[in-house]
Amino acid sequence: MTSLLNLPSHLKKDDLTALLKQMWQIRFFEEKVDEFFAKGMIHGTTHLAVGQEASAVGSIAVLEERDKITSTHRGHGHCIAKGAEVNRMMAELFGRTTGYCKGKGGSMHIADVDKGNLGANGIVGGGFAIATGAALTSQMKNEGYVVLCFFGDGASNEGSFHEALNLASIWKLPVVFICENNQYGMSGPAKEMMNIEDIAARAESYGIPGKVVDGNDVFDVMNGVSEAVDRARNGQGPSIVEAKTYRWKGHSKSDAKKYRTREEEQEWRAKDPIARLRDVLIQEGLLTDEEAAEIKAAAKKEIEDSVEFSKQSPMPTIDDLMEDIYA
Amino acid sequence: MTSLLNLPSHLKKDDLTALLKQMWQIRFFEEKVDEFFAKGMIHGTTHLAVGQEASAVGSIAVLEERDKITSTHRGHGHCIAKGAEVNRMMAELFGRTTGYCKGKGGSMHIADVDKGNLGANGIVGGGFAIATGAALTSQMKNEGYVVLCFFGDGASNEGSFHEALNLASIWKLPVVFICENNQYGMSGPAKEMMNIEDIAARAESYGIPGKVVDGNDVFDVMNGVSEAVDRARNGQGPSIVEAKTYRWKGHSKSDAKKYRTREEEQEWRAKDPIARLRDVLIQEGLLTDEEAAEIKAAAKKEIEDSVEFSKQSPMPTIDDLMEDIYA
Amino acid sequence: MRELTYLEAVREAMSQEMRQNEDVFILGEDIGVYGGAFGVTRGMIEEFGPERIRNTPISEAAISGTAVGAALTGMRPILELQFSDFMTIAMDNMVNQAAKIRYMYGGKGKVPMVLRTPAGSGTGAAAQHSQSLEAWMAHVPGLKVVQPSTAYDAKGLLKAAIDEDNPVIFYEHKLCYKTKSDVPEELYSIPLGQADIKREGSDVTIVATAIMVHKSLEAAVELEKEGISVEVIDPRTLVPLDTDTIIESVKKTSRLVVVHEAVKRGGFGGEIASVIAESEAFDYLDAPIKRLGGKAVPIPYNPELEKSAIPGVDDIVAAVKETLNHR
Amino acid sequence: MRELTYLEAVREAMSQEMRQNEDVFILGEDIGVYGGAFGVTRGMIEEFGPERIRNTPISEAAISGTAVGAALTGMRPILELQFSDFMTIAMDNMVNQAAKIRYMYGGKGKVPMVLRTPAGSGTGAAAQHSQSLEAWMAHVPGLKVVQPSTAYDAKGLLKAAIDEDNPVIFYEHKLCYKTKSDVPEELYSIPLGQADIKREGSDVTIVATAIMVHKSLEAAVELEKEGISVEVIDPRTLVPLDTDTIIESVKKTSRLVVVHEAVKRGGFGGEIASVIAESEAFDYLDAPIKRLGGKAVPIPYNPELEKSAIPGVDDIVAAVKETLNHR
Ligand SMILES: Cc1ncc(C[n+]2csc(CCOP(=O)(O)OP(=O)(O)O)c2C)c(N)n1
Ligand SMILES: Cc1ncc(C[n+]2csc(CCOP(=O)(O)OP(=O)(O)O)c2C)c(N)n1
Ligand SMILES: [Mg+2]
Ligand SMILES: [Mg+2]
Repeated sequence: MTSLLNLPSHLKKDDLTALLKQMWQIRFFEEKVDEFFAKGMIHGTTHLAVGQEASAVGSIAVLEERDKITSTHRGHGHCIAKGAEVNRMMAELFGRTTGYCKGKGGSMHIADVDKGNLGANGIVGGGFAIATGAALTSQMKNEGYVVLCFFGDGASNEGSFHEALNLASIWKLPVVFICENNQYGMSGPAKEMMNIEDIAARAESYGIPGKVVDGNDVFDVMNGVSEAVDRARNGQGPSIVEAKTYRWKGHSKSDAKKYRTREEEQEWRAKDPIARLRDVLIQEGLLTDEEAAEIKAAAKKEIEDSVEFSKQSPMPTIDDLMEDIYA
Repeated sequence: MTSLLNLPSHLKKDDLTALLKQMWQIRFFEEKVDEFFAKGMIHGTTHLAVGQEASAVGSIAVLEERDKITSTHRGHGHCIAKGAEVNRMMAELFGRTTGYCKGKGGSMHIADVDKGNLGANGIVGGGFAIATGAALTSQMKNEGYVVLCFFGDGASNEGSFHEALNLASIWKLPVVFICENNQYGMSGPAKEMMNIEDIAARAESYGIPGKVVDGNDVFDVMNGVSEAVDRARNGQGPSIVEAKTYRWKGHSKSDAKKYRTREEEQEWRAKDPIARLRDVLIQEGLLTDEEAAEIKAAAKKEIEDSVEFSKQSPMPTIDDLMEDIYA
Repeated sequence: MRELTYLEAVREAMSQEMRQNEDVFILGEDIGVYGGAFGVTRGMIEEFGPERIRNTPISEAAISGTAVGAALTGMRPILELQFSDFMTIAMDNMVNQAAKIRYMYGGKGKVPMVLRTPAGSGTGAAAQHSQSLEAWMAHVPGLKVVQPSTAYDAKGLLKAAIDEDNPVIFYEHKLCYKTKSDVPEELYSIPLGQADIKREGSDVTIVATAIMVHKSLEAAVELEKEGISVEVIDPRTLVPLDTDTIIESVKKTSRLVVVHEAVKRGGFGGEIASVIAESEAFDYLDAPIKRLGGKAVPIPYNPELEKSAIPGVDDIVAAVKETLNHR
Repeated sequence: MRELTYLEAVREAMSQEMRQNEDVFILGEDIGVYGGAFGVTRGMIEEFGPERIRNTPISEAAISGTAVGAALTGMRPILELQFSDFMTIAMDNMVNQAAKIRYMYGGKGKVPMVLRTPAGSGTGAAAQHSQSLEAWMAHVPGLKVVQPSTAYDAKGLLKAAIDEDNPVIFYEHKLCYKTKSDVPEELYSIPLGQADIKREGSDVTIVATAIMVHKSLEAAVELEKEGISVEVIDPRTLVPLDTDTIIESVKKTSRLVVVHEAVKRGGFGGEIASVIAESEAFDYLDAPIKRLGGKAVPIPYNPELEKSAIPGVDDIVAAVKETLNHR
């Protein structure tokens, strides 16, 4: 159960309900996407982070607007938390010109560079060095922003993890590496794919702090990440924050989930980060049942609207094919 | 000063003098090569390990014949220690058909696969995964051999280090990763290129042992490596052994050595691993001055003979160009 | 004869080979109970166990290098790379190690490994998961490059690839996986370097690879209706390339169209076209050689754009007509 | 006008640009006091300091990705890769990130970076340090590819490359470094996509790149003695390729020889030859297009073998004559 101790004291009611709303937006967005894929209404593939909403929302909640993120193949949550318009996200999945990438990128490449979302990435581990480079810009131009780099447990076994963290550490760059350890890669269990319990422990190889947080407790995530962000902003360099969490759904479109048990899935569903947040807020008297229901309904409505928006948006034409490659 | 405590008790006088002889062979081989490069008698480039002889000789001394090694661009020492014929090594540098690679490889690619030297490597970090694969063969075919993978301080910042060590650790492969930390890459000081003191500490990322030894003390190297080799042979998986040492010469052919001080060089020259071994043996009464001088002269003679051998060996012809590519 | 899908044919070749040769094993990401990203190895871990169907961490550099090291020491690994786009990460081991080891070592050592990997667009997976990069590998001496288009070819070529004592890159086109053909039950080998005339004809020669073989055959059926007789040649292996079969065909038809899905600029079509233009067939040509290939853009997500980025049946029909209309 | 070496011209372009644009900086291995593996950046750290001449760890994946991230957020990095052979390690960042980001993101974001790297054989550095791999990058939509052959071109093209808002791969041939030409003191730009006619002639067109431009000019002098007038065209940039200049020349001479050092099989010469064969120039051709390129072997160490692995002046002379003798 989320400890009340973890509830950051400076947060106002509005902030707290905003967190809850965001988490619901993410949940509804992804459930809608799941439905469309199942029905064959969306093309390609997608990776859902249902059950992991707290790590995305909690991490990004402690950022300033000017701060940046790099995301992963499982990036809808990061994207929404960084303030993306769900209309343009959904339109992208529908391959429309109103989508974030004008239909050219799809789920794995949504980005909003101007707003500081440097993009999802189809290459596992592809974000480590890009985030490091973005942090280098901040340092060299004295821009004061911090970069959050999201990555998975599986990604931490890519060489790019090692090289980028080492580089970021020696240059004391303002970047925080957020591991969303959802226990599995595509199917490979983290505990079989590395010989250590906590990915955060790898921080020692780079002489930087590494901290484990409860990835299903949005406040624990916020506390852990905000400490790391402060460090980064103060010129003390990078950190790893590892959020232990779980993805409820399969890895991508088709996944029989043979590599894990239904019991394990149930255990983690019981730790639903959204229910936990709502319950705490109600328990603390910061929210009533009715208010909660309203927020939820509003979130749901936005997602439904995004579907309408997408369906009414135009498809790109052949003329668009050769556009947008060179600046 | 080498501690007598470190002198492995099971070693006989012959073993000990063999170590000394090997170290001298390496030293003379490399000084000869240095001279030839300076005179423009050898083509291409080379990387000398003068001053680092103890880590090569000590590490390989604890191996059984069937064991294997992977080496680096700075590999003459490993090669000699693994029992290579200096004639064929020198002939390779002269680009002759009698060379280990028939003149096709040169200094950076000398190998003797059948004898368990899987080769030098021109790619920094190129040996990590190859060693891991060789260890996998040992495990899958139950061959009982162990693989030593030599690498430099600089190489430990390549992604291949991270990926291979992780893989070797989860599969508990019989491989020992030997870091010859000579304080610099080409020019980059290890202490600026990573945020930690000991590369051995990176072992924690993989849940394996990491140990630091005095790389200029052949016995300390032997003790550290033999423990790791035993572990590997017993199915307990890989380790890192980090030998702290120093290269006396520049990185390669032309190097003004602006990145370090002459004082530092002098400090390390005072720790000459060959003089240390000789002195200990004499001090222990295991060797007389005369015997030492004889061994040294014999080593020198072998190298001089190798030059004659090489000069008299034939050059490859154009007909050889297209040979040896496919098996 | 019994029909199999291309995917089943690949699996069957591996399974039959593994039953008779203990040295053959597979390594790759999620190839165990998950069955691999495309299901090719499904069921194999149940038969062969986790020692021979080795699930790896997400570490393309380590697993490719491990395959090289294992091959060099006596195993015959098959590496499954989840998407051929990730060759970028396995590149150093394939190009700078696997391809060169034997030559650099003067003809000693061999690297009998197969890297199997799905290539191509058509699944909506967008820019980082849809490339056709076989031209890169065909440019590298020391590698062999195979690109089967049918189930029958896939099985026979994979058997030959596994029997090869040299590194082979084996490209499986994703859209071919579900195509079917008659496939003998017993294991058989199709020699690398033998093109196959998929359809005989007299007016024009099409050389096509992978999925473009199927599209060219469709185009040939269309063109036949207009009385145009098309010969369709599938080289099946790019290295070695069976130039004789192509030259003979062009001498017969006097017209050549080369079609591949890979980006036209710098694609292997340029090699095929040039080899013919340089050959004795040049003087038989009645029209410029026509090349069709992908447009010079990353593969877009939107399904219509995606299709238009690569040659379609219509494009092939048009190209053939253009060639025939050249005065 | 003042003469500079090619190496000095590269350095001068960078220095002058850095004086006027704060966003430009260089990162790479040993580029500080060491001056880079070939001495190109020598003296620059003294002028620009370690913030803008950034010595990196040996981490090609991280440094290339960091350059991408920095470029995406407003800097204009120049990355020095010590040898172009190591592109294998930087490949994912260049191909799957730098080249694709803008397109995947639907035309948002840009990656203004230059990756400079020495290529080619002739230094005795053997198989892993002597390749010419520009064909790989020319095949990748989203990149631009530059290959200067003279000091004058190097300075002007590098200026243009730095000004580009897209990723540029800039190949410097090692044997060109010491070649000299007149170079204006002020900074000037040579537009990417403009071939240069290095010598006018009327009997045959040679299209040559990098060091082969020099060899072709030598061959032209030889051939002139026999009354053969050779036009030598240096495309200077492979992407974009100035096909117009080549087509015009071939229409004039009716004969074409394409020469590059890269391995002929799958080299960019196939593209050039095919583009011409497909063009209006086809009907003007009086002989098959002749391609010269490296033999299909890794570059060997022995200097005579090394030379014979790539086209020499004699080979060019012979190819021109063969073309002229075609009846
Ligand atoms: C370089 C690379 N290797 C493999 C893949 C295929 N792949 C996509 S997601 C994934 C699992 C990633 O695991 P993790 O980093 O834990 O993230 P999660 O999917 O659990 O969020 C794999 C193997 C890829 N996209 N890129
Ligand atoms: C992948 C790669 N990057 C860079 C180089 C160039 N290079 C050769 S040796 C070297 C320094 C290696 O340092 P370290 O690993 O400490 O070994 P040492 O030279 O000190 O023995 C460098 C940068 C290379 N050969 N391969
Ligand atoms: Mg995961
Ligand atoms: Mg070193």
